[in-house]
Amino acid sequence: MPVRVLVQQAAFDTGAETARLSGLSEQVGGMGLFIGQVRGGDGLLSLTLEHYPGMTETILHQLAQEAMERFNLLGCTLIHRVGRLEVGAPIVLVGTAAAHRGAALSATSFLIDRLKTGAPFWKKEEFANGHTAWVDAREEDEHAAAAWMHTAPSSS
Amino acid sequence: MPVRVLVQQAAFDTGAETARLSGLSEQVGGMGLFIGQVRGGDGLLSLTLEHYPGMTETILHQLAQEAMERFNLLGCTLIHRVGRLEVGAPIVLVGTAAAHRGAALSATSFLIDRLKTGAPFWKKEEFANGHTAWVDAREEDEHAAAAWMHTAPSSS
Amino acid sequence: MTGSVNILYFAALREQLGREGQQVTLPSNNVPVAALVQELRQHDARLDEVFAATPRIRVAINQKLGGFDTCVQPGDELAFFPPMTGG
Amino acid sequence: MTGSVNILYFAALREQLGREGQQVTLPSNNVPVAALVQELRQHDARLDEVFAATPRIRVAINQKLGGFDTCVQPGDELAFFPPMTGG
Repeated sequence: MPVRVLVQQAAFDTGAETARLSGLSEQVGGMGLFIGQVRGGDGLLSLTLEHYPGMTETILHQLAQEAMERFNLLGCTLIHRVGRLEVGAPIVLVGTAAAHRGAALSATSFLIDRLKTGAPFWKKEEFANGHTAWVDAREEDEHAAAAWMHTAPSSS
Repeated sequence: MPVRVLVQQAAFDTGAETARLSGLSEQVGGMGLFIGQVRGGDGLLSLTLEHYPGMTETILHQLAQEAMERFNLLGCTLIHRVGRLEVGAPIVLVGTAAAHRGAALSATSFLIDRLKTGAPFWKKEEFANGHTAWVDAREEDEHAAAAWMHTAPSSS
Repeated sequence: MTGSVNILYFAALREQLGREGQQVTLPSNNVPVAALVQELRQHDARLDEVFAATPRIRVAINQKLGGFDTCVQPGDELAFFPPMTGG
Repeated sequence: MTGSVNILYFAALREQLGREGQQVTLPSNNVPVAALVQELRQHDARLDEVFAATPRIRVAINQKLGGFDTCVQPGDELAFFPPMTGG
């Protein structure tokens, strides 16, 4: 299966995910990966990720399919964790496999940019002083996602 | 050590390399990875990678340092294999760690684009029919590397 | 003939409302989301307060992003939530 | 006072020349790479042939990319190779 989508509480295995993409086809010449993790600072302890079960999986599959066609991918992987994740913990893995590096790396950017503001996940911060706060959507994330709408499709 | 450069015959462990980048700092929010492997087709059996010992390591360290500064990275990794590598085998790993995804992914593209034509490696193809041929430098690779000269530095 | 829709709330909305969702009887078939929200706010002071205080509320109809002009049918699943912050 | 430089060949150049390098006595101190290459080609028919047949030969002086106008000093390490194809 060229597309792999998972929403799960458990951590993921970056090595195994890379091996899966690598073995999809002898035509694979390059793989792009992005891994997002909980960044520390300002006394942050953890993020708690909430999502909309059912809709999340549908949206991620659609995004993956869009990337497959737009960048002529040989495969891609989207894994997003939910639940409470402490500083340093991995949150999301985006992986792509293509014949050439340009398509693999562009598709990786496309997928994480679009996922950030287009898939129903929400983050709540928990700080060492007991304070909690829902993360606000960042305007620059919405611009990054929107920019892909104005970019001509390319598989270079 | 934020910068890790290796030129080796042995395969690399993508999971371990990701874990290293992840653990460099609590400030790490995103990691970009590119993995290049031997793409099959046209009866290709293997690539044999030759390099210029000493100069290779120097150039890769310089490239890594340039990326660290230009993209405000928290760490990066360049591993390039040499010797005979069969179809499907990994050749190169580029890994970056940054506070935000934009810097991590841009730095990953920068490093692989510049490495392709700027580090002293040469590839020789071996085909099933016994034919061998040195790979020609691709003009588009040289354009991709040159494009980074005309791009304003950015850590976004 | 009217029927009901299932409404879900997520993230800050869910937390502030103190509930994950509710079943609502439609005033008529084919109601725009905006009209339904107006009706809900008129009959629920807490919901009115929370919706007033939350900027840029998003809506999904049957798990698909929609607009407040999208029409709702009996049996639909509606969800309201703040801008998404994944990744 | 003149001295010698160590020359290395890589990839297709190495293969076609049938050698990994050679020690060469400089005609004088401070010789441009181009002049040294011309001298080598005049005295080595095989090298002349291979250099003529190889487009876009690159040169590194002391493991640093240079140009054919870079000057070479005794004790330098010179390397000639085709365009690089890593990654």
